[in-house]
Amino acid sequence: MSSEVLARREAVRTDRTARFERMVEIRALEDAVRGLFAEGLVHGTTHTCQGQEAVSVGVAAALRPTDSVCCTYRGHGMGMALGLTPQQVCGEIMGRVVGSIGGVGGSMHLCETSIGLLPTMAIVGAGVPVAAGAALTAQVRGTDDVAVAVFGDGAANIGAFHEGINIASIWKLPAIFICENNQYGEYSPIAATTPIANIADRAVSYGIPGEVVDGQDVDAVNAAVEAAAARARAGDGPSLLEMKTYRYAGHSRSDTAPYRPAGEFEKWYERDPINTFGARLVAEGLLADGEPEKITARVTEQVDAAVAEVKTADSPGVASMFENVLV
Amino acid sequence: MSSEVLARREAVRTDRTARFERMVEIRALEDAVRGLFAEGLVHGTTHTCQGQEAVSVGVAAALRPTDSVCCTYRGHGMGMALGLTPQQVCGEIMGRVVGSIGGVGGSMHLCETSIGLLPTMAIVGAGVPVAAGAALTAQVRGTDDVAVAVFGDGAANIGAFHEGINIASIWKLPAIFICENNQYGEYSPIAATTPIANIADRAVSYGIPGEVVDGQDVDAVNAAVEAAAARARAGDGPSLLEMKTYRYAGHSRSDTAPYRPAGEFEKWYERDPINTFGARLVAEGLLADGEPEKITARVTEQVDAAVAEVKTADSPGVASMFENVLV
Amino acid sequence: MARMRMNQAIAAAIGDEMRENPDVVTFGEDVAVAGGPFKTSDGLLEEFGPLRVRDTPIAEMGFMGAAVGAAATGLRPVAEIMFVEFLGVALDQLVTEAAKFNYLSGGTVRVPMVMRASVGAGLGFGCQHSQVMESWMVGSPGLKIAVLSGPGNAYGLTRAAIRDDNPVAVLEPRILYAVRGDVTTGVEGIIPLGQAATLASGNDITLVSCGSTVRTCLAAAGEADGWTADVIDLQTLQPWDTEAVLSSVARTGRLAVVEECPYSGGWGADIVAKVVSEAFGDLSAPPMRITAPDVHVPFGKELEQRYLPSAEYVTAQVGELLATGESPPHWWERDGALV
Amino acid sequence: MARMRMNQAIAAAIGDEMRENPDVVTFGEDVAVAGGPFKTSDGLLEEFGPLRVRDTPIAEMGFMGAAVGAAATGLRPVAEIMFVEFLGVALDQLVTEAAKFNYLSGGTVRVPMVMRASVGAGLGFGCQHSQVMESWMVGSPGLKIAVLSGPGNAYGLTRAAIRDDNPVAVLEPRILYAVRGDVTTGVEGIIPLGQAATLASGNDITLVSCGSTVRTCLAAAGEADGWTADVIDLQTLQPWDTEAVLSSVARTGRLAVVEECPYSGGWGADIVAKVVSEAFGDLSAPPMRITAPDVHVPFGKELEQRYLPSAEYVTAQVGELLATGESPPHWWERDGALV
Ligand SMILES: Cc1ncc(C[n+]2csc(CCOP(=O)(O)OP(=O)(O)O)c2C)c(N)n1
Ligand SMILES: Cc1ncc(C[n+]2csc(CCOP(=O)(O)OP(=O)(O)O)c2C)c(N)n1
Ligand SMILES: [Mg+2]
Ligand SMILES: [Mg+2]
Repeated sequence: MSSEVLARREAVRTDRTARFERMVEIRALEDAVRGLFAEGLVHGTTHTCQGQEAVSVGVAAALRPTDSVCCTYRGHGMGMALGLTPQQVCGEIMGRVVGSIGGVGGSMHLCETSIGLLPTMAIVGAGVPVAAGAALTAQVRGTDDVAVAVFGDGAANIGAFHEGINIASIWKLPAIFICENNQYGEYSPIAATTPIANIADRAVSYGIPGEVVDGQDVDAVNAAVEAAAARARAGDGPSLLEMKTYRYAGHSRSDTAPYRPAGEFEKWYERDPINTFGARLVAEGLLADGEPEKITARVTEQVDAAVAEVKTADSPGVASMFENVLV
Repeated sequence: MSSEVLARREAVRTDRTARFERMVEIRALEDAVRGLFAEGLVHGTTHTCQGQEAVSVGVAAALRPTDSVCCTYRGHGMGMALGLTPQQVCGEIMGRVVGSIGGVGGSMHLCETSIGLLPTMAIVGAGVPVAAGAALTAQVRGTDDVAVAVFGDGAANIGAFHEGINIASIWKLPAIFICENNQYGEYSPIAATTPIANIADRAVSYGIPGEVVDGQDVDAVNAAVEAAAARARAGDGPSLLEMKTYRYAGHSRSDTAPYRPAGEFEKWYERDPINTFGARLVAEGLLADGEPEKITARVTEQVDAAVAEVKTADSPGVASMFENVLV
Repeated sequence: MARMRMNQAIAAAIGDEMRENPDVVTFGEDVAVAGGPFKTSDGLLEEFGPLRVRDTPIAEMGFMGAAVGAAATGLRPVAEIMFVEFLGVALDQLVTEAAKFNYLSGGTVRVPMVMRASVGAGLGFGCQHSQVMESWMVGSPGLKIAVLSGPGNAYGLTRAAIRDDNPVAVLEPRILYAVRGDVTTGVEGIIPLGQAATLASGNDITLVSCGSTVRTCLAAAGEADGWTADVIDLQTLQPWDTEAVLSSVARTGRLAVVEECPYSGGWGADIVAKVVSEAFGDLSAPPMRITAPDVHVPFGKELEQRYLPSAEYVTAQVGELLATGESPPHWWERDGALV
Repeated sequence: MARMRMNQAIAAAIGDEMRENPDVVTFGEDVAVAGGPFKTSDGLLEEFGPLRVRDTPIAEMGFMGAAVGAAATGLRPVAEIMFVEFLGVALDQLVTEAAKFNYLSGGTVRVPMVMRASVGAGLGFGCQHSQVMESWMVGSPGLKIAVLSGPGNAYGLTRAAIRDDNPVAVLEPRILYAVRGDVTTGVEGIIPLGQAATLASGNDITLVSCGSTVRTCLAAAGEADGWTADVIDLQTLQPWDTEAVLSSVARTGRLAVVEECPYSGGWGADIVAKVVSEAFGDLSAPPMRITAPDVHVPFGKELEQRYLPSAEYVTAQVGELLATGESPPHWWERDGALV
């Protein structure tokens, strides 16, 4: 598994077509996951990221495998962008031993240290200071690794955001704070909870660069994260990047997003990150006409096969709950 | 006691000479308190506010008795500015029944609801959201009261600061957040913990006005708080005011402030809030030449007498620890 | 009397208090427009308006603090913590501020706030969203803690909590939100804090339960063969009804405390310690604790069910205690349990 | 062997670990330049430099989180919480992140961090700065908890905590920082976590203590007239040394747990509950808890001394238990106690 994961990690780093494929793969898996839940095949809850694929993949493309990433319960996309396989993600969601952490965590809990993915955290904001800590390791050891926290717009209102970024700034840590502004925290639109238009403006409070980025454009995301990473690796400290994006599905499995104004989804869908990037690759001549659709069909089939395979995988035994409690 | 406290409350609100006297009184009490500790006459610790008197008195002068104030362990000055008597403060510090809460709290814990002083909190930052809550009461009840949180520069780095101000902003609460920037959090100079020069700039994060105020000038403090209060009472939401001031003494009883650069204290002392205000009142003709000195002598004597009286007061009995645990 | 789900009973309780007292307000994440993530405040915004029913930012420290300040100045806020684990970012306001303000004001400031939180396992939320964490609150003087066990006491305890002049934590087993039951509404439905309910009577053992383990104990007692039990629902965990437990144990001579949480640090230890100190002579068998193991709440339906004490397990443990006169090993201590 | 104060022993332990392992770093508020508010890191900045010894902003959630992230990626951070109450703003990182990361990584991520915190009453810091709050941590699977009782074990337990691959909370009774004692330095001074120390041997009762109550119990046993006691210092509260306690009780037949914290929710209840379940037949008297009352820690020297269990009080309670065979009432339950 690990060599496959590393190869997938590398592909996204080096190949823009692979980035397109990965975005398609994420979308396909997330769609399949919502389907599994709808069918009642899975216990618990899930938080999918359709519409936000460009952020995950653009971030992953800009990072090295030795960099660390802290992300949230809405982590399937980020995990797969970094290299997790559909099996690992779906396996965890379905509670099977093939899951990323052996099926004892569920949808909110993925981890794969070989590609820098720290345990994903289900507590809003928690990853912000944790990423500062991972950056501290790089600074103390004198490596040029960076650490990244990916979190939502809603998380920008919690104390851990404030404390974690402030510490990273005062210690000039090689960290990048990436706010994935998908316009909603659960069922609340950002304007109901956040009194300013751009979370990037909060960088002022910490004396660090803050930038609004088009989160629907994987190239733009990639460029912004690369610049922030270069700055961090050079010892110039952290940055705050706000990726403007949109959550196509509801907050979690049970949410049909009735609170969304009519036409909002459609407006965002016009700039669907997969469609626009596919078109761009065609325009640039990197993909032939019609190839995006073919890739989509192929990748979706592969994902569906992976999901089918997971359905037949073993569940962890009783002993597993006693493992990894204390080292 | 209560009518005396209310009269003291009113004096500061209406009379600039009384403000001068109160600042002198605070200074005298704080000096006496450090003396009591040095003599070993008191249990525990204490945090005094010499040098910051203009902030306490300027704030109190701008507020009404029905407004609420949340402040910290460094609360003797704020308490007395609002109307607490030297006996109440010293009594609490010495653990006597004449203390503000009966002597069961100690130096960090004062309270007097008749003048709007909520329990002072010994947890850094805790008062920020609590003040938002007090402001919520005013908003829900439709009164035009305001709620004020007074906290230090160090508190501006803690999560409660961020969360509390953000909530106050999104709910447009009638709150005023007053950061008493005395240049240090315990033994750390602000630059060691805070990556920006002005905490007032953090107002940007919350879409509210932020203003730097000369905390050594009681008139300036008063004017700034009055403006913020007017705004709040008009329903226009909270403000963040940063009072630039200086802590003459160490952080707490045991701290001799060896970390202070040479000359720093002297530089600030040139603009001592009491001396400069005394001189201003003389210049304005409100006080006669030499009167500030006479007031200082008289008030200091009164404070010393109050302290002497407290020394003979009773300590609370064993039963007191069982009181007021549950209502 | 009305038949409703537990989440509806909670909304009804808050609504009835809001109707009677304009000082009652409620807020939390998605409490208003969405009617609560678990629909425990459904309809309140529509009836009482946005001044009294509010959505908050994701800022538990901020809005718990706001509850403290609001309560200290005269309102009666009901603040919702969506999953009790989130108190880990806000505990200070509840335990170190709210619970101490009365004391720290010489008795002049009351903090009549309610912190409601959903708790517990069984729904596949994973180990950061499935605990009860009452241990974070038990042992905090100045705080009361109520635990709901179904629609009936959900209504009665919630209203009592809102009326109480102390800060009260109300823990709501998430798995019971959808359970339907009969609810005595109105003032006569209010259940005083501090009183346990004895839900079944028997002779051989006292089963002490709370929250989600109440129905487990009732089912266990129902399935019992050859023994009968007093089943006590503590309802309030702090202060708990010592009298109800001691008088039952005086009669039955045996005690089993059934808890949802891990063995270490569980509230049941307090019950056992108190009973042995007060009623040692009455005991004909060692008091027993039936709990989850000292592990994280696992994901996966079977694992999670195994983790939680089941009715069958309670029946078996009690049976063994009665048969041997000794405390039986926990399931995970038995040979072959983990294979 | 060296004679030093407990705060010096802690600084020595951190320093020795830092010298041996470049991954060990330490930070907290005023830990570096000032050498720690209680001088528990004196000299470390000078020796190890600002990369490894740091002052933090006042941001417990932030720097505890930084400790989690640093530990998860290879460092061994030692983070200081100045007063344990401040964990109320940061508990999430310790209990819900650090303690669960190993599990949530399928065993691939270790979090070898130490959270040191000063705890306890006796110095007149008032009710928001004088508690022990071990209840916030006991019952958190994945976390170890050590409690210091003097310079000797301060050194040994601190080094063990830093070397442990799990997150470890080290609670340091503030009142003992200035106490001097003999310390075995070097690797042979390391005290394995999970092991109790039996500090006195006797026949009539087992006194279980931890942290500040260790010296209380030793003094009580020293003053005892007509009875002798095993005095056990648990040293590690989670996991605690069941074996040491059970084997002592098997011999003495009696148990008293002496705790600094309030009666409700105290760790002693766990000890009692375990002992009664495992050794009911060995007990010739009810296991007894000696604790503080369920109140806030009062200010004022006399009040605070009265609040804490004293050696004389322990002696008296044990004497009464032995004389009557019954658990005596707590001091605050006796007639006239409160006048
Ligand atoms: C401390 C905390 N509070 C509340 C929650 C419940 N919760 C889970 S996701 C979520 C919304 C988060 O919104 P945002 O940060 O925008 O991320 P998104 O879900 O949109 O990716 C909330 C409130 C939580 N997990 N942790
Ligand atoms: C949450 C929390 N962390 C740490 C402390 C310890 N502490 C007490 S005062 C203080 C310094 C606060 O600095 P600042 O906010 O500037 O206020 P000042 O003391 O200068 O008035 C610290 C760190 C505390 N009381 N609460
Ligand atoms: Mg969002
Ligand atoms: Mg300061």
